[in-house]
Amino acid sequence: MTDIIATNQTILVVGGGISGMTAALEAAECGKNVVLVEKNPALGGRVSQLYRYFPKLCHPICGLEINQRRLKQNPRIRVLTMAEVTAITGGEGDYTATVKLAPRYVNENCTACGECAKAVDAEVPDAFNYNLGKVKVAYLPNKMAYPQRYVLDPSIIGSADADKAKAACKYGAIDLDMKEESIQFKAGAVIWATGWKPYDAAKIQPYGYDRYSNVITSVEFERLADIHGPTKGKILRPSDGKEAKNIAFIQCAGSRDENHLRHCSRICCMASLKQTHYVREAYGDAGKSTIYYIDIRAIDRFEDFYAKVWKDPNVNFIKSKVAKAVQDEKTGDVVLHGVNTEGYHRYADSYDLVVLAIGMEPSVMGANLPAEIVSDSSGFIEADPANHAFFGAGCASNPLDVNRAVQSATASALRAIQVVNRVARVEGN
Amino acid sequence: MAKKTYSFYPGCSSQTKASSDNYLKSTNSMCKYLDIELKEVPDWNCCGASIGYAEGGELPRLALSARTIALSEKANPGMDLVATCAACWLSTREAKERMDHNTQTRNDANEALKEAGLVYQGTQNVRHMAEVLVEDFGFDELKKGVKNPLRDLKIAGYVGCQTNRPFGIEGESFENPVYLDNIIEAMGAEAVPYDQKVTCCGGALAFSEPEKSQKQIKDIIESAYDHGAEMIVTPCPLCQANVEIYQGEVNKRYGTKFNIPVLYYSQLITIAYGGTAKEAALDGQLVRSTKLEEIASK
Amino acid sequence: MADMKVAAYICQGCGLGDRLDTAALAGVAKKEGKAALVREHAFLCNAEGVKMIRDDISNEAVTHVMIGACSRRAKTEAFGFTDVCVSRANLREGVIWCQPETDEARETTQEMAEDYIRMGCAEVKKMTLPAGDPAAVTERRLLVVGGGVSGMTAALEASKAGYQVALVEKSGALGGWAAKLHKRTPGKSPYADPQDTPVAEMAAAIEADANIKVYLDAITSKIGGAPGRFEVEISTESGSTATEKVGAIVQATGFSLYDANNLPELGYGKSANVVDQAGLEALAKAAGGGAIKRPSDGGEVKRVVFVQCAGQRDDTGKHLAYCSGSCCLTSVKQAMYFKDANPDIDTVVIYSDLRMPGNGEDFYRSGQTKGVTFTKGKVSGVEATGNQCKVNFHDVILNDQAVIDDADLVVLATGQVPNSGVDIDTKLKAEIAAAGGDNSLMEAYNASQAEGAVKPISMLNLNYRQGPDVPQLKYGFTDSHFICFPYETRRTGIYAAGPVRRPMDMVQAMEDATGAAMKAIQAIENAGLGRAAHPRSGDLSYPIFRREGCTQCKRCTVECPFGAIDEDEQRFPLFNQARCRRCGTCMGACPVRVISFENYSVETVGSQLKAVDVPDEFSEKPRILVLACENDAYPALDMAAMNRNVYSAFVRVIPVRCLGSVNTIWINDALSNGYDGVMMMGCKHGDDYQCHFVKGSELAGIRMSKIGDTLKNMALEEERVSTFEVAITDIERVPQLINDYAALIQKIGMSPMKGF
Amino acid sequence: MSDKYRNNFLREVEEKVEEGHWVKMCMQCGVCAGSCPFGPHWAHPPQEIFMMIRAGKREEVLTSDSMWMCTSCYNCIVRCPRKLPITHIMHGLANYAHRLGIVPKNQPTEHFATLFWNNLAQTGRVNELKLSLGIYFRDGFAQGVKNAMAMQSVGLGMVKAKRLNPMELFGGHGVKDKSGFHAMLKKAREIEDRRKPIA
Repeated sequence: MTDIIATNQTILVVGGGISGMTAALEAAECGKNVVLVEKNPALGGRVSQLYRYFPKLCHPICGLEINQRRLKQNPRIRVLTMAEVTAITGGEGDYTATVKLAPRYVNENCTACGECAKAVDAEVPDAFNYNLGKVKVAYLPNKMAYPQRYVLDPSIIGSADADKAKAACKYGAIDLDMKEESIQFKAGAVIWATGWKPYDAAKIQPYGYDRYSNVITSVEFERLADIHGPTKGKILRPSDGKEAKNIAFIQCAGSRDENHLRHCSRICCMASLKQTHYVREAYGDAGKSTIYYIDIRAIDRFEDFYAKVWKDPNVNFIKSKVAKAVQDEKTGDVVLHGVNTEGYHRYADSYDLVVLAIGMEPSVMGANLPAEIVSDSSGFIEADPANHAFFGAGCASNPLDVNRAVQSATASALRAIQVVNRVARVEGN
Repeated sequence: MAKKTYSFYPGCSSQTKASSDNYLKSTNSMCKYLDIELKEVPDWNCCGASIGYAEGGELPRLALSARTIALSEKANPGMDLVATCAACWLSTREAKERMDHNTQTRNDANEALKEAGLVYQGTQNVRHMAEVLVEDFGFDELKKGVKNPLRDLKIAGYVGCQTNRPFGIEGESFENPVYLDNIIEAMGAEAVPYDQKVTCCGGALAFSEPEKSQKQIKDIIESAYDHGAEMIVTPCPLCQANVEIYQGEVNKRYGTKFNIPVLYYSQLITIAYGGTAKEAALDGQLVRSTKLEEIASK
Repeated sequence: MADMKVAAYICQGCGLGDRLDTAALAGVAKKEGKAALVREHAFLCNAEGVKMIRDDISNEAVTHVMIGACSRRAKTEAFGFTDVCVSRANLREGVIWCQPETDEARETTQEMAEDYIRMGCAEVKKMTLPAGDPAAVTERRLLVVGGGVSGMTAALEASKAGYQVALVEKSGALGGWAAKLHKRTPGKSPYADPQDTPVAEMAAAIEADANIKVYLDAITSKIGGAPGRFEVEISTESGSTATEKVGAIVQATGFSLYDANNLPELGYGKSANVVDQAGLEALAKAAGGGAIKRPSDGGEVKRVVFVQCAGQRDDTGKHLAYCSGSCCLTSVKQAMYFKDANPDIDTVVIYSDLRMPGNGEDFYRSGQTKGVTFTKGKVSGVEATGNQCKVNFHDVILNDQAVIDDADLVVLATGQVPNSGVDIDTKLKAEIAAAGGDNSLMEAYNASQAEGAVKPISMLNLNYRQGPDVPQLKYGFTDSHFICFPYETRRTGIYAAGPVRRPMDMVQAMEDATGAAMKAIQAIENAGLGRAAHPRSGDLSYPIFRREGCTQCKRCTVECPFGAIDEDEQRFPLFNQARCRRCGTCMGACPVRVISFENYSVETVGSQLKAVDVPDEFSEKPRILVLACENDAYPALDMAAMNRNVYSAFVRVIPVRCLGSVNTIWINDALSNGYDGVMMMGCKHGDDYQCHFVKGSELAGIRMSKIGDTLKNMALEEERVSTFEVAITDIERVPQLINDYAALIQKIGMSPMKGF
Repeated sequence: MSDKYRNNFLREVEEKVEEGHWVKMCMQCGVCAGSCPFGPHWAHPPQEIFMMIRAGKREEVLTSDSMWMCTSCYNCIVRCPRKLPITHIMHGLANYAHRLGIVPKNQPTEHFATLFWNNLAQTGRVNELKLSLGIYFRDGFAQGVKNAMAMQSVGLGMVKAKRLNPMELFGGHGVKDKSGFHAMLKKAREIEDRRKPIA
């Protein structure tokens, strides 16, 4: 039984992405006790799956390294991975959280030496790479994984691989008898930082994500460009592994569309502008990018980045919502059909690869929130007194870029601190 | 399965010796095998189709559908109103949606209906026969009735527009609906994948803009051929007529040698259920489907 | 502190026992490392191994622990002893995982490991346990500069957390920009209609809040001190002054609207009927919900044209290059002023891109529902025609040169210009250049300071050695450069909030102000404990300065990226620990090496590189010193090793806090001790710098550019000292860099300086 | 004083045209323009027409034959991110232009649509033979015979296939309650004119 020492002065942070880590760290570095709950085996969330950030083109794991170091040396934060909140009861200053812990089958003895992975044979789709590749059934979620500890895929249990893995571990780190457990603990305030998920691209039927292998999403494209990704950073298209040098980016894939997501996801324009840089980085002048857009939303100083990309002769902008994509059965190329609305020009343009700038759907949806939580028409948690000491942070509260998500998370930390400080005053300590 | 009864709206083209006479005949046969009773709406009228707009205007067109529904509600209470023609189904369902969602529209319609001594109540669902097959029977159920599987028959399922958009069959995609392919496969034939499944045949403008709509027809048939189809099957009389009738014209215009049979799902099912060529009204084709006729004669 | 007792622990786990002769390593620790206590362990990081160390600490009075196991980035919690000094010899990632598992490689691999043991022992002996700042104090009170919505939010949120606030507003009333608004854009569902501003409500709340003291018509005429102990002098218009002691500061000085007088081509100043967004708000306020009248003659307004991006997103260099992010929302809101009052009024918004992210889309839809029309176009000019205006524009959808010749009102959506005060970096840059012998920038700067030259007014009036305001980013915004760390500030304890940081709307400003208040409170708490803020959060060490050796060269005061060092009355550097971020740039800058940290000093690193066993020049075993930034290069090396990417066995890697902390003496020592080359790996610098200490890697570059003379004196090739920009993702590039460099060294040959 | 970029025409469309109140909701993404099977034949695709309406280009819109190119395939409707009923708006604009009598001369679809309606309005059901003959003879008798001959193979084929009945020429299908049917249509037209009067 995992024991959690938590009181009404503890802050519960749900979600271990950049928003959740930030909220937890800011509160803890203010002397508060925090329990950080993450459903994946490692912290980092969506941003750890990005290759570069706009507009600096720096690497997300750089900031992740700093946050992990802050975490490692801060005893006030208790991290629970492979954990999901199943219920939250009680009220402001006195919540009780129920958390389900999935078995990792690997205990803290693990040194991340990797012998278990060498020993096993079976592979499963690699969720970290959006299933673009495979991992062994005993795996380290990624090179930056924190906790730096291996995981056994549940499918291994009862198989020969399970025994191989156990035999390979010299340190008694593999525990095949681990069971799912459910724990309860107190918290004075809750920060909900469950982030976002890419909108289900298959639902955008005219673009044929479910029918055409060379139509992929922007998040998948990040993995293709990343040196830690399935193609080791080479931009190869799925159908035939050919180098994709002529790439189209379709904006508002799901966003700003009443058939899909009502809201604008804010980040997609900048993400595509950034990704044109990947194409240039990979292929120089041989790399061509075309962006199909309704409005380019490069807000505030991001405009500089847009202006820079705009000047790039290898990047073409077309004001048009693409009507339809068709993948040629023989060549594998994808033809986009539509009309450039600036002066009315029809096009039927062929590309090696088409990237859907996929919209943000709040992961709040479907989570086990206390019933009364107030959220907006898209499901983002609103700042509303009716939510009491339950605060949305980052992309659970709004479609935000990383910088704004971290601001939001920092703000949510203060809101939580206000509550636990009130509790402290009442409890007189 | 218990007998099913529906209020039936055949539509102008599905009348004796009208352009989809064969659709009517085969539908009746198909329903016989499926133990479906169709109670024709007495004195139903034309739906106005979508092309009626120029002279018709919004409310008169709506009144047409309102009248047919009202008659159905009166004569066949408690039943779903089922149409076989895509245009009939679409116009009628659209009219229903508008009257049900807008009180003024509904009142206006009823004010007009009053002149014919009728009233629209909105008590019936308006459905297409394909919906009945897919939803009230389902592919497994449809499969059960097959006595004469349509082996080695490569068919392009051509869904077209109006049975597919804007309503379509529940749960089907507008871009790649699969229900027709599933019916074809259920009958033992092979549904070939091709990229013109939901392309518009230009039917509404077949008369007024022949060269433009015949370009559509050409693309559809070409793709069907390219993907190895020996036959096209559709749920829409306008598509059927258009794609079948104008092949000669298309051949003249484009120097092609198209000669592909275009049939209704109801004809396929009738044959697969052991019906005769006559029951399936195969003689009603301009381009005869010898292969299907052979199977029928087995 | 008790006498030093060093214990060395050598792990045999993770293959160390198989790949290395750990007994020999233990011998090295004992003989050369002079460890009083040496233990090998099969699995050092497990509970039992850790307990063994713990017991030695309590039973054997061990004060210094050298752990020869995995990277300092692994098992950090297990080996995170806080009551003793700890050094980590990286035998796993640093040796066996980056070396080939072959018999031929065994010898060099073992040598590598032995050197790391020597280095670990040498380092730990030079460390002392940070005692914390005895002078640490804190004031649980914040200063908020600026009484707009951002400032009021910061004050109220801090108060709710139980902190006191002094709120300074230069005007006579609270509210700032928001007080000028008729209505605000909605901040909550359903995002359909303009809302009342929160000004009245917030001002009342502040009035009623005993924790908040408000100074109106006041400015901060002087701010000194540091987090936890800022001394603030507040001067009011009446001439009275007050002093406040606060622990931290939130700067919410807001923005000014870009001056529309710069836009005569858009008719501003030529017709009273051409207004900016502030002008329209004033008209709306005056109308008080009634019909807005035409300014020129009070006539009825029948049609209004909104011109987006007026003087913004400008590529001519004449106006603002950036987008202010909030103007689209504002124009839609203002169009609603008209539509809500009278739907028959035509309102046209001419835009190039509508930028209303998130649920701004709902507000856009709402505007359309109300009949606001939108035209994608570029306005070329606005002419006054009597009481109306003629708007010429290119309709890009219809590709028309279009004209609206009877607009009663034209609203120019001009942008936000931050009220950020003095740009101190011009001076800092000049001084850095001057320190490097280049005086041109300094001359330019002096010219700008000459009599008659217009000087910008400071917002804060800090009495910091490096200038009166917070350093600015591009376009004068006092933002953080870091995407992951928006509140990373270059003036610890001072946090910008609202439009002074970045152009933004009210919703974002309130969120930002809450976050800034959070960081201010955190700074207060850290100051009380003498703890560093991120990135070295929790570090209790701080620069210790040996006054007697100081030559008053000022490099430390000039180069500190965080303005932590002032000068005392005798011109000696005056360290403000609470401002310090522990990067060590001052230590690297000091030519006489009088600056150090208890756990990181010229000695801790110098002793390591001297501890390395350098074979003679005939051994064909060169030694290459790698000084790697602990934030990016070092993790990259670790991850390269996890990938089993092999690199030369001749390198010896020492992690440094920042290249900025690299003192040239280390280079000299390395070369004179016979190293054949020195590689310095730091973060990207320049506009998109990634150095976590802002200037560290850049400064290192500047310093190393001057190492050339030293090399000449030693008659060494200049390639023997090289700096590299390395990113944390360079897991394949870094090994390559090392191997290429090793090959280069092979080519130019062994250093002649060996064995002296 | 020009009407350009005034909302006059937009308002007119909102009042007089079927589903016209949707026009203002268009955000100019152009997905409709790209989705139309007859796209290449449109001088002005729907999204552009919506912009022209906002720009007050009344004559250009109403005398355009673009909206007469609509095949009622509903591609635009199902793809429009703002859920505009574009097909119906196109029909509405065509109908409005027709009522105003400013449709381009000999617009074939207008001619056919009118024939079609009159045909069905007569008996309550469409008489396909009369309808097709109506088309062939639109340009006078001689041309009509030519057209009919050209299509006679098809015609005969249809007759052979029992899908065309020469007897239709005399009477044919129809509703029984003709008077009620006609009264209903008359009333519907009345109400329509009341709601959307042509000035």
